[in-house]
Amino acid sequence: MNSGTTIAVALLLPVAAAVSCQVFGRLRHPNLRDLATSLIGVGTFAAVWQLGDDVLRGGRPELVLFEVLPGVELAFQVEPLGLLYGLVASGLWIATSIYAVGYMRGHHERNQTRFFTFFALSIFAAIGIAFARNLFTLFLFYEALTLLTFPLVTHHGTDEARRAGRVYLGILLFTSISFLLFAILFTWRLTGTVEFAPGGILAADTSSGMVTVLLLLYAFGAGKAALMPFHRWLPNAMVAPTPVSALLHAVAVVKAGVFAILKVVVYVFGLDLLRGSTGSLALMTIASFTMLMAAVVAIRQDNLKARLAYSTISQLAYIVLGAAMATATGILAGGMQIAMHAAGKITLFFCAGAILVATHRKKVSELDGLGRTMPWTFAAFFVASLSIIGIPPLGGSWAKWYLMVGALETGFAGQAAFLGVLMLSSLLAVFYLMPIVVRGFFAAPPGGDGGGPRKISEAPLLCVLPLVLTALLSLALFFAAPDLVDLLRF
Amino acid sequence: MSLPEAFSGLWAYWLIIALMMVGLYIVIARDNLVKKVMGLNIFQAAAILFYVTMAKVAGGTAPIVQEGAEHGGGHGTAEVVYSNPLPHVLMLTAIVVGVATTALALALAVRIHGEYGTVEEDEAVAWDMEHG
Amino acid sequence: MRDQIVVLAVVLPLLAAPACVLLRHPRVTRLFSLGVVAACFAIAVALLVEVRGGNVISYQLGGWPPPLGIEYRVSVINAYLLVLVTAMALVVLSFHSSGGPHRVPERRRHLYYAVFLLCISGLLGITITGDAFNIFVFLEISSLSSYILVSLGGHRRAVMSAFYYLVMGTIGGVFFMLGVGLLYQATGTLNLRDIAARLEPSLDDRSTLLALALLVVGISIKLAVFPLHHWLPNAYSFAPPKVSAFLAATATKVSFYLLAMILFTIFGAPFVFGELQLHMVLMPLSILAMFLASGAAIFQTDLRRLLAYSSVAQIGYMTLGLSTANAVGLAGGLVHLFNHAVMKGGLFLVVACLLYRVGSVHLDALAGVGRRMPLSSAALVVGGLSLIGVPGTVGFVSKWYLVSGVLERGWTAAAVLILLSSLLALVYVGRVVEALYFRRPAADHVRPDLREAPLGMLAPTWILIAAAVVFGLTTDWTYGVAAEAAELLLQGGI
Amino acid sequence: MRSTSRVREMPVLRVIARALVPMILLFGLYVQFHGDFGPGGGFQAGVIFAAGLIVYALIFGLGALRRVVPPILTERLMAAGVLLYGAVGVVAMFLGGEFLDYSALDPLTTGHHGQHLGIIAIELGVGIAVASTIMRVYYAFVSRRPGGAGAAEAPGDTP
Repeated sequence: MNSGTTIAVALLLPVAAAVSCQVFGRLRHPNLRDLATSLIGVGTFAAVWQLGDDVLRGGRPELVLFEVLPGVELAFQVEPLGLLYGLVASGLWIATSIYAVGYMRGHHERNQTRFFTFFALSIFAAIGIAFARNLFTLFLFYEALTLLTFPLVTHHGTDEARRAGRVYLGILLFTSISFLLFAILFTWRLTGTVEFAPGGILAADTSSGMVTVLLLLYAFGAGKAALMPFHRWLPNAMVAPTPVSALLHAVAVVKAGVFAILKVVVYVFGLDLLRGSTGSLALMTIASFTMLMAAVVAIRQDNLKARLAYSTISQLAYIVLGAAMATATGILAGGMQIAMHAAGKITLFFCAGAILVATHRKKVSELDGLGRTMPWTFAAFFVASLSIIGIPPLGGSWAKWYLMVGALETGFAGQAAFLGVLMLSSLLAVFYLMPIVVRGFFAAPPGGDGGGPRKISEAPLLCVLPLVLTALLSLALFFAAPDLVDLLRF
Repeated sequence: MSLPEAFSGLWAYWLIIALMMVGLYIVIARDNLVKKVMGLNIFQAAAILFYVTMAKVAGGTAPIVQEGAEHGGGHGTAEVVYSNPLPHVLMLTAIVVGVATTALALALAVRIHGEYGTVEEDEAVAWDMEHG
Repeated sequence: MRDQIVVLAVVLPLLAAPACVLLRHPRVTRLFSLGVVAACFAIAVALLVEVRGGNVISYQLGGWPPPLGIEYRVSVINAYLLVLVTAMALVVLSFHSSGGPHRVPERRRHLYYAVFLLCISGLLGITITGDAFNIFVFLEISSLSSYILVSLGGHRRAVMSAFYYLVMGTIGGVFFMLGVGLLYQATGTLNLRDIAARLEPSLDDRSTLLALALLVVGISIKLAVFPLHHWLPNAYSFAPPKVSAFLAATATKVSFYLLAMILFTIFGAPFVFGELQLHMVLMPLSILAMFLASGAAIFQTDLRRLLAYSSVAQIGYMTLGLSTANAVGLAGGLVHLFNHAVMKGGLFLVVACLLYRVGSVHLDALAGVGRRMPLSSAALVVGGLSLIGVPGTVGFVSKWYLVSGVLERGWTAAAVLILLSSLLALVYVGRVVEALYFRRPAADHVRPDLREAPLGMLAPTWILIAAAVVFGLTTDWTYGVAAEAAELLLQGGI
Repeated sequence: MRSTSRVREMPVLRVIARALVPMILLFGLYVQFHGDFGPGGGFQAGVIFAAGLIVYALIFGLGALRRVVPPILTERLMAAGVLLYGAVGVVAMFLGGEFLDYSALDPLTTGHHGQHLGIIAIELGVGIAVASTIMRVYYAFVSRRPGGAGAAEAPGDTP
């Protein structure tokens, strides 16, 4: 199988999953439907994995479909960042589809067929984003991802869900159309091309003001990156069923935003053009601000999923910060954080969902003592929290490490300040994540008898298994760091 | 061009403009739909007059082949000056269009009368406001 | 003999109309007109293939050479419009439901087809003829027949709208006629190319300026350029939806062609946009149209009115493309002709489907219809996405080139405004989608017997909606042709 | 309505109309066929012809006119007139000329014979179409049922 075909397979398998969902859903075979989705998920991951060999050897597999506009093709190309994002999205899709079966059934959700169909289609869009060879293809799938996840966000059809859906669609389309599309068109106007190219496509003599404006347009245009003040859609999207929050709003959708920023920094601007520029400094400042503000807000959230959402906003800003540094280390850190945060945050969401299914509790303040009845869930939560905070030997620590190293390479006068921001942010992460674990394990459960051993009543096995696996993945990623460094060498 | 000149030399244009404005005013100001149609007719007539005045050649006669001139040729009658026939022909078409427009407009007015029981625009609008 | 097909494109429907009157039988006339329109479509496609790459076909009516005789002239821009009009006519005519509540009683159905054919031949005639007064005649043929078609809407306000449309249209027509007369006075010819060659427009020449003003205003009324658009929302929302689909997709497009032809071919871009600076008027008006009409669309509770206001806004996009007067922007405006025709035509056909089953397209009545009529509703969603300009649809292609053209002109603010205005489209499309899928029907609107529209209606609808996606992904025959046409216009050719 | 019926009973009018209507019709025909040489032609002739018939209807009542020219006939003639016009053009195309190229109608002679032939046929078509259209318009307005529900109802279709 040549690599072009493999790309096509990786793209088409999720579509096939969507079709099979519809077919089996119509035939009323939910078991077959869910089995097929999971198996196809494995297939997709395998296809993306297979592309990895080629990329590691320096190859850039390509698939050109056709010319959409003169000079603008619908084309795909696998490069390291895209490969990483593709692997994360497709790999965690497997875990999520297993988890979703347990969750959706355990929680007696309606419209499951529609749910799984759009879920698969969203993965299709995410992989399209990952492998996009030019800004047009990226934008096409970026918008598709927004629209395809909309039915998932409004899944419950309640007034609250519809309102959240409106905010979701409104902010994401607003930013993408008025900023991202504008930036793309402006780039096209300046350079006559929208292709990603190593070293960037903008001319080296582009004025500093223009670079700053364009960079900010791209950064805010990728509204999925949830940079403040365009972050409100993410907490709103939490009305969706938890598997959606887990995969899409911790992995696929939000990572699409930061991934787009990384790609643009590396392949449109080029690191050389950006390094040490005003734009870089401006974006770093915005990212730092978002990082701290979101963390502070997260501490004050009582709703577990909302707290995790703000934590996501904060953690995404790490990636933007890495991209904004425009140094090889910064990009490496950003890429790593994509993988590390994905594994950590999806575990946290899985845990939140498992708690909801088992106990119908949504608030942090209601979690007292639950750790003793749900030990696996809370253990996983603990491990993932450590990864997010950045404590070895968990994956997250590498990303933080390289970010700090990168912050000292930027060459700005006050670069040490960014180091301080990173440390402070990690400290805040301790404050918003650890109390949950502490409450779970050490607080007395409400209703009297404190200390006695209680019966273990975990969520369904299909829920618990994936979250344990992803927690272990966080651990494993710590040791896989050399491979990632190898892959993301710019 | 001085003001008196503008009036004396271009009086036909002034007439046409006046006629047009009269027609347009009726269309805008009258609520009666039939009167609106009449205004429209006057408006059109002004345009037709414009073409006709344009066709007039000083000292020219009707563009009909004269007695004695060779039929179909017209080479031997160089001293006869004709008015330009083309605008007249065009206006024939324009008149047909005008007739068709008028007929259609009146037909619509009749149907409006059937639907609303009136051909006064303000009354019909009021009716719509009331009945949605 | 090969060139004879040029004139056949106009003559066929023109003669088929009286033939329909003689045939009388409703089904026979329907099939007959369908056949005629299909033949016209074939001719149009053949012509487009023929003239791509710079060929021009000239046909002399009655054997009189121009400028004396009337010349029919087909270049790439004419052929583009011909294909657009005939294709839309074909789809709309094939849109058919048997046994539904027809507005036109069966014994007069043949007259409906006759009028429809007259409208088509009028539109084709405007496009194809190279004679200024001939344009006026065809303009009035198409206008008169469209007044009749609008008046068939059933609701009493349809007749009122048709009357209002007639008054506005006639005023526009007379303005046009006067403009042509002034041009004739100045140049002594009616042949468009001849006028263009002889006319030396200058700012000092008052009669030429007056001619330009009359022509532009006259056509702007027919095109519904903001703020001369007041007839359009009523006409489109009370006309039978099939007719709205056809008129929205063709009539305004042909008027747009006329406007472009007058500005670029007859007066020439250097005069109109160089000396006269017409874009200083046209550009702000276009942007106002985009915002105010889209804003008005947001507050409509009737789907037809919503789409009608959106049409006014979309015309703003086209005229904005015109006012850039550069190759990319003009091509963007021209490609939007086709793109908007496809999506708005498709959307109005969806309206027809919904109206047929639900009986009303008020947003309240549409609550929860998405589940009962999945295919119609999905068509509405796809069409709506195209209106917003989501990538992968035709709306995106238009926007891409319009913004590029505007940026090339250096109007950065206008480019931002174009993008912002498409967010208004997001709001009004969002309202419809929300009603269809996420609202529960009110108690008195619950319709358990509601079914999907019949195939005869769905198939043409989906052809247009599918075209809105296909031509959003492959643009050789839309943008390719539009770019050639824009090139031709900028050179002052036709 | 009363005034109309009184007009109809006036003997002077009836007698004069009886004499005048044929003259008007004849004049219409004259204008029609003279249009080839001088001022005139199908359009004017058609209007005059129709005017004659409308005068007839005004004096002798709508029923009388219906007997002479049934409404359905006007609809058909309207179409037939246009078709005749178009047919000339199409025939010219088949004979190798352009649309409406009358010279092609008579390929044997090179002169104006074909032109004559063409003009006569065309003008005839125009005349028929115009006359029947005007009558049709007249019918449409005059035979409305009062009260309006069937407004603009075509009389040819009322039972």
